[in-house]
Amino acid sequence: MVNIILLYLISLITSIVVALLLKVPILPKKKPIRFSFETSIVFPTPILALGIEAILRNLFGNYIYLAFIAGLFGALLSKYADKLFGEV
Amino acid sequence: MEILDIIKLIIAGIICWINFVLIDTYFGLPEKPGVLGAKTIGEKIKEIGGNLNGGYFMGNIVCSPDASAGTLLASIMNYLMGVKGGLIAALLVWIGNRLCADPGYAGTIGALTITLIIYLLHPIIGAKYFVGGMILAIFSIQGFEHKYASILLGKIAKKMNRGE
Amino acid sequence: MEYIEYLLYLGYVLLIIGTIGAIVGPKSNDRFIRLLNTEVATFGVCFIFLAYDEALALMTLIAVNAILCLILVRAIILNAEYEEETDTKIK
Amino acid sequence: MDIIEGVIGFIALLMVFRIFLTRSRARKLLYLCCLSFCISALIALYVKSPMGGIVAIIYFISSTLTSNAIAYTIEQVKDIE
Amino acid sequence: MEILLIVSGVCCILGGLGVILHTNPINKIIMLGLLNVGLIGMIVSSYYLDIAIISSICEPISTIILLLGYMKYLTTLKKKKKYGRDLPILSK
Repeated sequence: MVNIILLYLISLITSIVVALLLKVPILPKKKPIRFSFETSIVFPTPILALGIEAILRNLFGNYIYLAFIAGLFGALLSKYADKLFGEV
Repeated sequence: MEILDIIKLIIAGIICWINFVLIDTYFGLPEKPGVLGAKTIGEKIKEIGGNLNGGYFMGNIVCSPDASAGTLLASIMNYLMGVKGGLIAALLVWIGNRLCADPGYAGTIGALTITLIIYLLHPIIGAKYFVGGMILAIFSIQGFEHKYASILLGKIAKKMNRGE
Repeated sequence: MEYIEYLLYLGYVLLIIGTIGAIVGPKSNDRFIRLLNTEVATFGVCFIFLAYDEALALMTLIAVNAILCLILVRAIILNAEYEEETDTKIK
Repeated sequence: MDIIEGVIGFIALLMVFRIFLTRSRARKLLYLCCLSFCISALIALYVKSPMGGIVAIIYFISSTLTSNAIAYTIEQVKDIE
Repeated sequence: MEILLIVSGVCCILGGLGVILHTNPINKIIMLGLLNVGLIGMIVSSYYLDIAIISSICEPISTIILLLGYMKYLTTLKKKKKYGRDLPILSK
């Protein structure tokens, strides 16, 4: 049980670190945060990282390096979400 | 045995109803229609005597997947795959929100909160009852009676200072 | 076993309803409404494919149905634009 | 006959009849959205594997896209008529 | 008897009848969506999950094509009715 929580934490931390490297803003700049389409470190990055990590763990089993890969993908997806889904 | 199931179902329905109405109202669904289609439904609900903000709330539920969709899909994935299913559902709901031109806050937060609730209530009420409870909740808002549901939603929106 | 028969009868019923509706349905002289009525027959064929477990045929029919609708709708729109000349000739 | 599937099936049947009977298009959309909720839950309860969950999610998002497009068209057509 | 089977069967029959009986094209398209729901329910009840995914992806595509076609069809009809027989000279 502890192993699973450890995996989640690893993917969370790597996604936050990579997102900081990619200069993703911590909080979206447009003021009514609930209507803004900008991705930020607080909102989509951890959720994407945990989701991708859960998928990878479900497909390939509990490995440490999968958590790192999931964190990386989570940060990349949240950084380039506007190009992927179209800027509104 | 049947009575126990029905009681669990109703309790899960009330929990789901409270969960997704509060999250949707907090994330500003009744304020303005997210998509052009929600305005039509809002005006139509106002025509038959309901509240405009409640109508925008129901229009936003129809047009873009929000906390109600997140709650339902997270409880489905929790029933099928346990806690990690809820996280996968949150990811897929975020992608679905982005496809429907919606910032995605409501759906994802709804999915995470219902995953937390199911994880806490695990031995007492199973995840299967939350699926049925969510259907009862959405039926009470969209399927049963539109006029009074939108008036109720308008009151809740006003109380949380989201609706004018 | 009766599950397969239900599918088959459902496919036949939808086919019959679709064809009759396309020919003598209400307001079916309008081209766009007639196109929508023929869609019901397409779904009837889908049910019959499902009854005979034709997985690949069902998949291709559903995929081609989208493109078929595109072509037919384009034809109806272009016809609606240039229809005005034919009326004057007939008169 | 499980009580949950019975309740969901009853609500789904009620929605199908209400879609067929109501006159105004916007309320048909609301009932269609509720029906889509019910069918997605039924699919997930019928196919008990994770693949069934994925099918339910994809079906639900595509149904929301459909009703979104219909609501947008109703808005556009209202100006023309 | 499986609940999904009963619901999608009733949904197909009512959807098919609805497409024929309703006169307004948008009502017809809503009933077509209902018919598609019944089809997907039947496909899932016979455990063809990949066909269900493809069918549920193709459903919004065909509905959007029909809706866009209907909007364009309506505008051309309205434009023709506004000008009647004698089109403005520029476009003749």
